[in-house]
Amino acid sequence: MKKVHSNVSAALDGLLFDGMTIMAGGFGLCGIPEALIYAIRDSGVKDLTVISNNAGVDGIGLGVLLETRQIRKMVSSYVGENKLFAQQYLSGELELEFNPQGTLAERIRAGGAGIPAFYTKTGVGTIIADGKDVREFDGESYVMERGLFADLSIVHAFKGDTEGNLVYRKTARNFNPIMATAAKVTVAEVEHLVDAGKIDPDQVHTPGIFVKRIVHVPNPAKHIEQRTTRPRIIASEVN
Amino acid sequence: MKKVHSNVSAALDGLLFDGMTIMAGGFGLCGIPEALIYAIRDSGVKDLTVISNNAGVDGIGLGVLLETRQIRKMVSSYVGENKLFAQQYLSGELELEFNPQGTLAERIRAGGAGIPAFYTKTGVGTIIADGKDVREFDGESYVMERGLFADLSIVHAFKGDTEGNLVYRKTARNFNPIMATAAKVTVAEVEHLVDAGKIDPDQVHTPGIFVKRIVHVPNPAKHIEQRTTRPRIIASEVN
Amino acid sequence: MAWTRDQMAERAAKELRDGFYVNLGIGIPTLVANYIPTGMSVQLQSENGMLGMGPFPYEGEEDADLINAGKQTITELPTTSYFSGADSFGMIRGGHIDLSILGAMQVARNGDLANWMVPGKMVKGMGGAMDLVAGVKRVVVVMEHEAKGEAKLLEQCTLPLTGQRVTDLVITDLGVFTIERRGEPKMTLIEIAPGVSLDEIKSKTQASFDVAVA
Amino acid sequence: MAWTRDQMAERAAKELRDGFYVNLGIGIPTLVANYIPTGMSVQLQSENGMLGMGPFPYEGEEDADLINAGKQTITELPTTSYFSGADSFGMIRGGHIDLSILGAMQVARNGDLANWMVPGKMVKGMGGAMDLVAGVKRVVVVMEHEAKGEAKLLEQCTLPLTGQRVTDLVITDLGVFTIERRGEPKMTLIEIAPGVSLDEIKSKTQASFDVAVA
Repeated sequence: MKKVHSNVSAALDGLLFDGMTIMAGGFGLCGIPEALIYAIRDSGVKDLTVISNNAGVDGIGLGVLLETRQIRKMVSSYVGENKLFAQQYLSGELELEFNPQGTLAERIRAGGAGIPAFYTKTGVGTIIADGKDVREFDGESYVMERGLFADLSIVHAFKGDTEGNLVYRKTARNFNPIMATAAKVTVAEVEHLVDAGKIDPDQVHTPGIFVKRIVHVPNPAKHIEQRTTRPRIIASEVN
Repeated sequence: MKKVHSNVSAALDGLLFDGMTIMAGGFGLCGIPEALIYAIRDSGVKDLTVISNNAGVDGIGLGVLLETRQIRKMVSSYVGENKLFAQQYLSGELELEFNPQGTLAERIRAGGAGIPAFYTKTGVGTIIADGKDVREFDGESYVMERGLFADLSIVHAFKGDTEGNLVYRKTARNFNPIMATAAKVTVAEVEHLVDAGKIDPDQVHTPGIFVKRIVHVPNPAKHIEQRTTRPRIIASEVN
Repeated sequence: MAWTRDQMAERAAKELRDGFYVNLGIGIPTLVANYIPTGMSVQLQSENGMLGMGPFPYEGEEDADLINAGKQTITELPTTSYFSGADSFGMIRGGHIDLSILGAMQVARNGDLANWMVPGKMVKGMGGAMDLVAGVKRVVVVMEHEAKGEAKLLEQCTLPLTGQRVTDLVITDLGVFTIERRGEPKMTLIEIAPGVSLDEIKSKTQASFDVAVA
Repeated sequence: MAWTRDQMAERAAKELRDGFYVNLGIGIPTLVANYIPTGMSVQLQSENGMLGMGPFPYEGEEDADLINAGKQTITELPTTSYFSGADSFGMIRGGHIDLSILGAMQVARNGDLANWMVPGKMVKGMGGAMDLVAGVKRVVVVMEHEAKGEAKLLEQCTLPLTGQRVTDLVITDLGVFTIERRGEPKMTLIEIAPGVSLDEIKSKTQASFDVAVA
């Protein structure tokens, strides 16, 4: 059972079909499976429902699938960074379902863990609860939300082994580990690919069972949306 | 805000009261917060409801709180290893609530994550579903289970830092990280106590926010319930 | 001649496929690990929080922090990962485990399974059994055909259930049965142990079943 | 004279307590980090999956894998831990964060809060705001008292809500109000910015409020 594929299109071979639902990891442009997104673009698959916290920015990440109009619907919590998104949404080309970020995360986690529905305080008394079951527990109102499960999840990890065990780096972890659990097939792109046994089993973030295919994408370009820095106050003194 | 306490009784000081609910980590005798259990015994607190996957064995772990009759009720998935347990249960001294192990784990995880209730397939059509809401989703039946939240959780970790960040070792992880999230106060005993910054932040299993108090218990006795081994086939040849 | 425990385990091992993630129950199911075909990648899950379970340790190398769901000392493999109880049962309940092989007290023609409780006797608890039968993709039962002369394959279980319509295959010392989990209840005998007669199986099986032995 | 943005942040920092875990929203709330009293341990949570958020990096030391919820490059601290989005919002929803300081478009006398959507305008989404106001133990709003001459403290919000009865304290450039989240709606002015008159506040506040200025 070989999980390692030699390139991103091989890693997606046979998995893509029009109208499918894809989860894509990442928060903003941090920890996005960019090489796999480009392979999806190149495949030409269309009418996609994409579940992702954000929708990339113009020309980067999921933004490229908006450019090519391969996405029919987004399920997200925040899409503010994308002009093309706004255009397509306002023109009615693109459908959009907003989820509170924590509800989105929990729906994904639930889908992966066999939980068809759960209750949360988030969104009670707001339009997010419209049409949903609201129920009281111990005197508080909660809204019922459903689990999410996709045809395919694409995730980005810092390190992976040949068994599919994954390790994420810093805040590039975000939605990746939960999405890895919540699809029929999960494909992971990893910056570093190592042999099974090279990752400390206590430090595996995503157990290999969740990863059906893995592809090595060394030295990926990483994008920064808001480059914020502080002055080196004593720089003039030490230089 | 000092989280580190010098000994187990100091770490529990002011937290114990009769009739309280305590979660205790561990699976069998693996990863149990044994020193904290002994401190609870020594405190004399009684009428406890204890949520723990198992109930220790006679004379070890939660078994000692059965001996002293400090436990009024256990919420567990399996209690087979304890003769005293059987006696007290059959005589009506001890109340018992069985939960399927995965339902127990998920109820704890839900309690810690602000989820008051969720649906699961586990137990549908069995006595576990008696008196509980059963609901269909997509043609399948699921039973509703409630989140659990305790007054106190006691957990055992391999390593902890002064901020309360915890790392567990091998299968001694088990219920410890979820219980750490599901109580008003969590107290952790750790085999190795290090300064904040000495644990790789990518490898923290339990973020410090969940741990209010921490106590260093070096070189704890560890118990093995079923010592199973295999023969060294070629031992006679190499020695 | 009826199959031995080891032969039953060997037969159960034929249900394994390359790349499978499998959870083995206590007893005969544990023996299945000895019959994983060479070259086949099968990872064993232990519901206390481990994937990639290795064999028992050499004497003197036991680690109290490394046990399986039966509380036995075990070892790790290059593929191993550890996780919490919630993540472990998320894996199970979420349908990520391909196969569960476990024992049973009773199995009904419709796939109902009972293996955790005998009313009137001290009940030890269901542990992870209810989650496994409800969540794992395919459930294979390995058990003796009878218990003290009482049939275990029944029209309906008389013991409290572990799960409703959860059994796909039953391997006993006398033969192998498939069960339909959906639609009309249907149990089919598909293999007979060498030297065992169909009449013997019929006489020891309370459930009605079809016969489709190759 | 009304408080400046920095003075509002400084006032908000008085709500911090030693040992608090705090989530700061974008805008003025972010400035609160500059006013954490020396010697006080306050850990900042970033809902994208980080606890123990450090300051912006020095130029040239930005790490694309290390950003906050506003997608800004940040740094880590000795206390830092990283976790998934599900764990992050489990922390938030589960009531483990002591304090959330965030901006708002409108706050009602009963604590209703609106800060994510203006009908007819392009909606960017609520991000984590709904989870934060519903889940965090104490919610402090920091905002301008008016927006383009329109009152923001109202009898009832006119914009779609982010959360119902979720606000504990409102700090504006003119003063500070407490709000009761339970029972009868009640808003109380407890502080007035230096040089601001009660009459000015009354004229710029649509919500009725009690006055209990020390």
